[in-house]
Amino acid sequence: MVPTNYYIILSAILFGLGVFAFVFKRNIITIFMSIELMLNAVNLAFVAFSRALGKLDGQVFVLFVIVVAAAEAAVGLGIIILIARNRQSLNVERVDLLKL
Amino acid sequence: MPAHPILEYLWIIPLLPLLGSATNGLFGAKWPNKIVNWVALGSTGLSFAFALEAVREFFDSGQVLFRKEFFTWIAAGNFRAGFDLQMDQLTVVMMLVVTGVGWLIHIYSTGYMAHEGGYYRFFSYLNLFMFFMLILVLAANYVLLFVGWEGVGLASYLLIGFYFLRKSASDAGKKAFIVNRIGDFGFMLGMFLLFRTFHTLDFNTLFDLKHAAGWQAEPWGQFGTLTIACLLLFMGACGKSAQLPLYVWLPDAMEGPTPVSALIHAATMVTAGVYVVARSHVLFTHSETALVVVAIVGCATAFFAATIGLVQTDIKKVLAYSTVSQLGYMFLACGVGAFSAGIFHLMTHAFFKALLFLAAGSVIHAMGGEQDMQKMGGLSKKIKYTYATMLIATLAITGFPPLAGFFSKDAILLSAFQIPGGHPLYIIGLLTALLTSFYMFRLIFLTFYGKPRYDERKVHVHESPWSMLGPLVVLAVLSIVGGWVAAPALGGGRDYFADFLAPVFGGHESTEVLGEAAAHNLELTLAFVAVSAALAGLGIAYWLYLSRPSKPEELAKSMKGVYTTLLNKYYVDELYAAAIVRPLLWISTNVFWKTVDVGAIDGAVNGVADGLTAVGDGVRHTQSGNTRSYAVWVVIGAIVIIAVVFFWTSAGKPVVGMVR
Amino acid sequence: MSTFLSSNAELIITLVKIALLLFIVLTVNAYLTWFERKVVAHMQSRWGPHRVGPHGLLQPLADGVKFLFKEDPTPAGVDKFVFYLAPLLALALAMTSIAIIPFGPDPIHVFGHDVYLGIAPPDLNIGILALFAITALGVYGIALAGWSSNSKYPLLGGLRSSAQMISYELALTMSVVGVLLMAGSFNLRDIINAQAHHPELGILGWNVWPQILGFICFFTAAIAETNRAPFDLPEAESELVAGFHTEYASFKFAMFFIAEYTSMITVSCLCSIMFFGGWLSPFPASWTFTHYVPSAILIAFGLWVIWDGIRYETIFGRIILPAAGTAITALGVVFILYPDINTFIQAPFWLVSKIFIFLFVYVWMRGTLPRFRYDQLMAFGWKLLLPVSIVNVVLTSFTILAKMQWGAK
Amino acid sequence: MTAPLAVFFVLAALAVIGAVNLILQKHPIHSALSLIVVMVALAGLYLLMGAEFVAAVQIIVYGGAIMVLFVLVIMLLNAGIEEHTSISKLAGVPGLLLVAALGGFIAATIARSTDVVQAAQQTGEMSSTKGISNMLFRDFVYPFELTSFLILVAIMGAVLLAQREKS
Repeated sequence: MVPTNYYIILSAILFGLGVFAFVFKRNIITIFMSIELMLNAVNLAFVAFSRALGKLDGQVFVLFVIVVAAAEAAVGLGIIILIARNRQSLNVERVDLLKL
Repeated sequence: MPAHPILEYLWIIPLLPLLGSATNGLFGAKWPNKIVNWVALGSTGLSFAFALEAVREFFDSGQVLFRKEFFTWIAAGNFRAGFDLQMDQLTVVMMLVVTGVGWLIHIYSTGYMAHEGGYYRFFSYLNLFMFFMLILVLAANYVLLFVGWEGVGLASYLLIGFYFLRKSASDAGKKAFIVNRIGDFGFMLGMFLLFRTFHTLDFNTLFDLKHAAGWQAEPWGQFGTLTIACLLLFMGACGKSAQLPLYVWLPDAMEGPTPVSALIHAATMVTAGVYVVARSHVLFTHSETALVVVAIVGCATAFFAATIGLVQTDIKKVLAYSTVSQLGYMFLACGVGAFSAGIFHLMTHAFFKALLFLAAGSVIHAMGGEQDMQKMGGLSKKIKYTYATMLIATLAITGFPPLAGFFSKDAILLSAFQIPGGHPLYIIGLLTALLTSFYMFRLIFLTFYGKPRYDERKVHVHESPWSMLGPLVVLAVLSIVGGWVAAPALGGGRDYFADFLAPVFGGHESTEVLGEAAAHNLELTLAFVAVSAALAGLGIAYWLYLSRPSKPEELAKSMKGVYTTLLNKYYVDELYAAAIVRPLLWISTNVFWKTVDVGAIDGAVNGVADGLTAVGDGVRHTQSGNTRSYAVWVVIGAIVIIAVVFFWTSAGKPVVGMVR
Repeated sequence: MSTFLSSNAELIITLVKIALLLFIVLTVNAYLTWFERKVVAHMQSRWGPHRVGPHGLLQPLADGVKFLFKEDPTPAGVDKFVFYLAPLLALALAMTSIAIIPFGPDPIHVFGHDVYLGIAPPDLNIGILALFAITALGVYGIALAGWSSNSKYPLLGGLRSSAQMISYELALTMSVVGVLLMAGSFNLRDIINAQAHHPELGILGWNVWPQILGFICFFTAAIAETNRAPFDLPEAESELVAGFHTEYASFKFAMFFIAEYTSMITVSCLCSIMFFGGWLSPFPASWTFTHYVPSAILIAFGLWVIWDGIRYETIFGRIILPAAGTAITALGVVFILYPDINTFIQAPFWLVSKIFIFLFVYVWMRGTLPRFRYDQLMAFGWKLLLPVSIVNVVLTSFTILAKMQWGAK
Repeated sequence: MTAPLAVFFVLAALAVIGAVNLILQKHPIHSALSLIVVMVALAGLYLLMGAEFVAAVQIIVYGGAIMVLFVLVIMLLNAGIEEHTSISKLAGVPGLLLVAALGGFIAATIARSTDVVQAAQQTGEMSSTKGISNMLFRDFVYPFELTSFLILVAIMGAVLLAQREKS
């Protein structure tokens, strides 16, 4: 029987790593992956709490998160493909048309 | 089916013209003139018919005050202003005058305006005026009356500026509107004062209060609540009825089409002031001062306007000043407490002054738009009907027996003579009568006699169509017989008109100071004096303008100062311009516009805008366009949220959220 | 020692089972290649392999040896790690998927332990889901192989295959849903037992009949999922040389090869389990004499092998074939003599025979059908299979609902 | 050191290593692979917690669909080694500090709330796909339908984005 807060700490660590990657990676695709990593960390926390509280809501919510992540991936990757087509670069720092 | 259907549904009488106005205003643009005619004449004629029926029912129900509250319009605290209409003898007179004369003038207009642009617009405005005027006369409380009051002001503004392409016309409209505002300001103050004092503005309750509240009649020189209220109301009346010092708008109002001048600026609207004074006679009779002021103002206006009228050459201007002076007569009557006489003169004046204007319109029509009398002359042969009717009207206004004007003016002069200390008023009134007859006959002689002073090859004088002459004839008949109801008074009999109005004015009429016989003799004498004065005026006019045509110029030269002064209307407009308009203009330009508006308001607005722009310039550097920087911003946001939700605790309990 | 055994019995048994299964599967794979070549050859009126050993029966051995001892070049500029990872991944996942399949209903008693046929615990109640999860991961092997080879053809092959597998996975999953609805469970054993509700029906009680649509969709999608003809575009020799494994040689290539055949076996297992009653006998339960069908078939086959062997041209064949024949016949006889063994082998026998039939169908299709064009493939998957399988789901659920409502207590 | 605990630590280590590797790797495909490792490890953890269905879905959807899409796109765009620019000043040292601060905050939060979680240590009936489906199709049916709508929109958006404008 693994204590719940082990899971929570693990998810926190994963989330922190995700944030780090989110900020410090340059490649759009990798950044997108880091977002997925954060989502996964949150999912882990959900399931852990769902077990701790003996309720299934957490798992159901995880399913929703997964669905949303799938939709997000579809659209996001489409956008990434467009960016790569138009800018010939996947480096976010090269995609700065919004600069003043 | 109630016993008195129209009385029960009194609102239908004002409603019909409103419907007509709406219909014409909304759809008339597309319609041919014929349909517009049908709508306008139909609505007004119907309302005239209903008015007659209402009057019949009123008599049928025994001439008791009929009052009905249809719905509550404003209810605030203990203040209630309802859509209440009432019907009494005074209302009967006014309503019949408005609807009847109004209808005739509508008919006339179909001929007069036939070739004008904006035909439907004209009739839409005219019907609108009818609606508001009927509201005014039928209203059972000051608030509703004020609605009609303002409404007719609006209609008059619209119609004076009917030819809005002419600058003079639109200016005249604005002038009328603004000058009226001054009066309305007083009127509203009066209403507020009344409500504050008596907590009601309903006529019957207000006028019954005098028993309950036990008003003290305020003697001369005492300025109590009533006096103030009366003076304020009278201020409004001055504005609407063109009395000193607010008469200046009426002569300019002649810029409007002639039927408008006839209906609004002669027959009905300008008499609203008189009507209001008469309606609130209860208040006035309780205030000596107010009555005196009314009398003096009326008298002064009458004489003053008459003098100006002597030298005017524009035919409509002459009539305009005569209107002002006749209104002065009416106020004089009210001032001396002879309200019935005032209303009587109001009615007869409505007949013959409307007739005069319409006839003048016919003349102008015949002359192809020429209004200057010096370019007319010798028209009597060419346009007989117009000439005949206009002559009748002139005789009526100058007060030759047995025409309408004779009786009404006689009654006024009599009551002016009778009140203590009224002789000066009487003298001036008499003098005014003389002047009146002089300038009226001057008008007649210049227009219809002597040699033509216009280019006959250019102008083809022609008689107007019957749609215009018909109303003239009808009005002529009325101007003749209009006064006979009061005729028996001369024969020592009764003044049926006064008796008819007695229920309204009750005991407030100035009571006879002399015995019956003496009064009779006095009446005859005064009548004789008045007629002789009129004759004198006629004589002078004949001597000056027919027998010795060169005389007027010499006269004008010999007393140039007076002449020019009169010609320039005593420089009143210039005086107002210098004393009021220019300073106001200067203040609004330099203080309100240049300083307050530009400096303060715009300054504030622009200042805010500039400040925000500056802030934006500063902040916009955070918009680096670099996604990674934005990512860092996201992180910062997350930190803030966590800090707030988890660590911002007060007394151990989290301020936001219910975590732990 | 014995204490160690008794304490970790479960673990040991599982390991043994894994080793056994690996051995069996690999052997079957090897002979599947031989079988395929033979069948296709005969379909094209050729001989197929017949040099190595009688009827070329030792050909697989030779191939294996060749794979092992060939040189294994690693092209320049490949991403080493991924290049080595890909085949491992493919093979591992394929093998793992087999582990989910149960091969028999009732356990054998070994040293007082119930040992079920099949590695996964019998109460694995997400069985089919787990299977799909593993097959879903299977795509990486091919995609990564294609990408890491740093070469055009493999890249195209990899792209194609990953796109194809993603597309057909949907149809695959949806087409199974009908069966799952009828069984009301993810557990493969439950699914089989659900088809045995009416023992008298026998073959008529299987899922094929109500789920015919689902079966067609599933089988088609499964073929595409395993990159087999007519959906073998990723390795289309004629277009892409050899697709994703162009750059692979020797044993890494062999891994892909084995993975492919293993997944073929897995799919055949799934088909027979989910639509053809798994290990259920096609005959009504009351016909007890059908218990002797397996031994009858074995004996017949053995006798034919003997008869064929004695007339074989090579000496080696004349010796080895009759021997094998007699062994098979003996096996059949043993089954007849020992009834309890006979009853036990019923289930595995039927399952295996069904799997064999499906493998034959695989080969048969490859022999006959031409390859799809890529756009045809995608259109077929998205516009035909997926809608049909969804319709199937809807129909099934409505029928079940109707049963719940009226009758069929 | 019971068996589950051991398994947990193995899987957790796997996940963390994968995450760290995601950051360290320069090539997106390696990052993707390490992310797949993380996801599989998480699926294992779900199994350990008895959430079989979620575990299966995790692998099928995340591992089998989403990450495949990622790999596919990386292959399609032939993404090379990540070039190491640092144009954004904010994402430099200050970013590092901020991320550290966020980590610290999260740690503090957990440190404050562990006792609560410890308190709720009773484990409910977890291994029930039936239960999940009941909730999904009874209590959460409207959100469920909404997600279907969301997916539809996502499909349309993806198609719209990916198609080359006809010229």
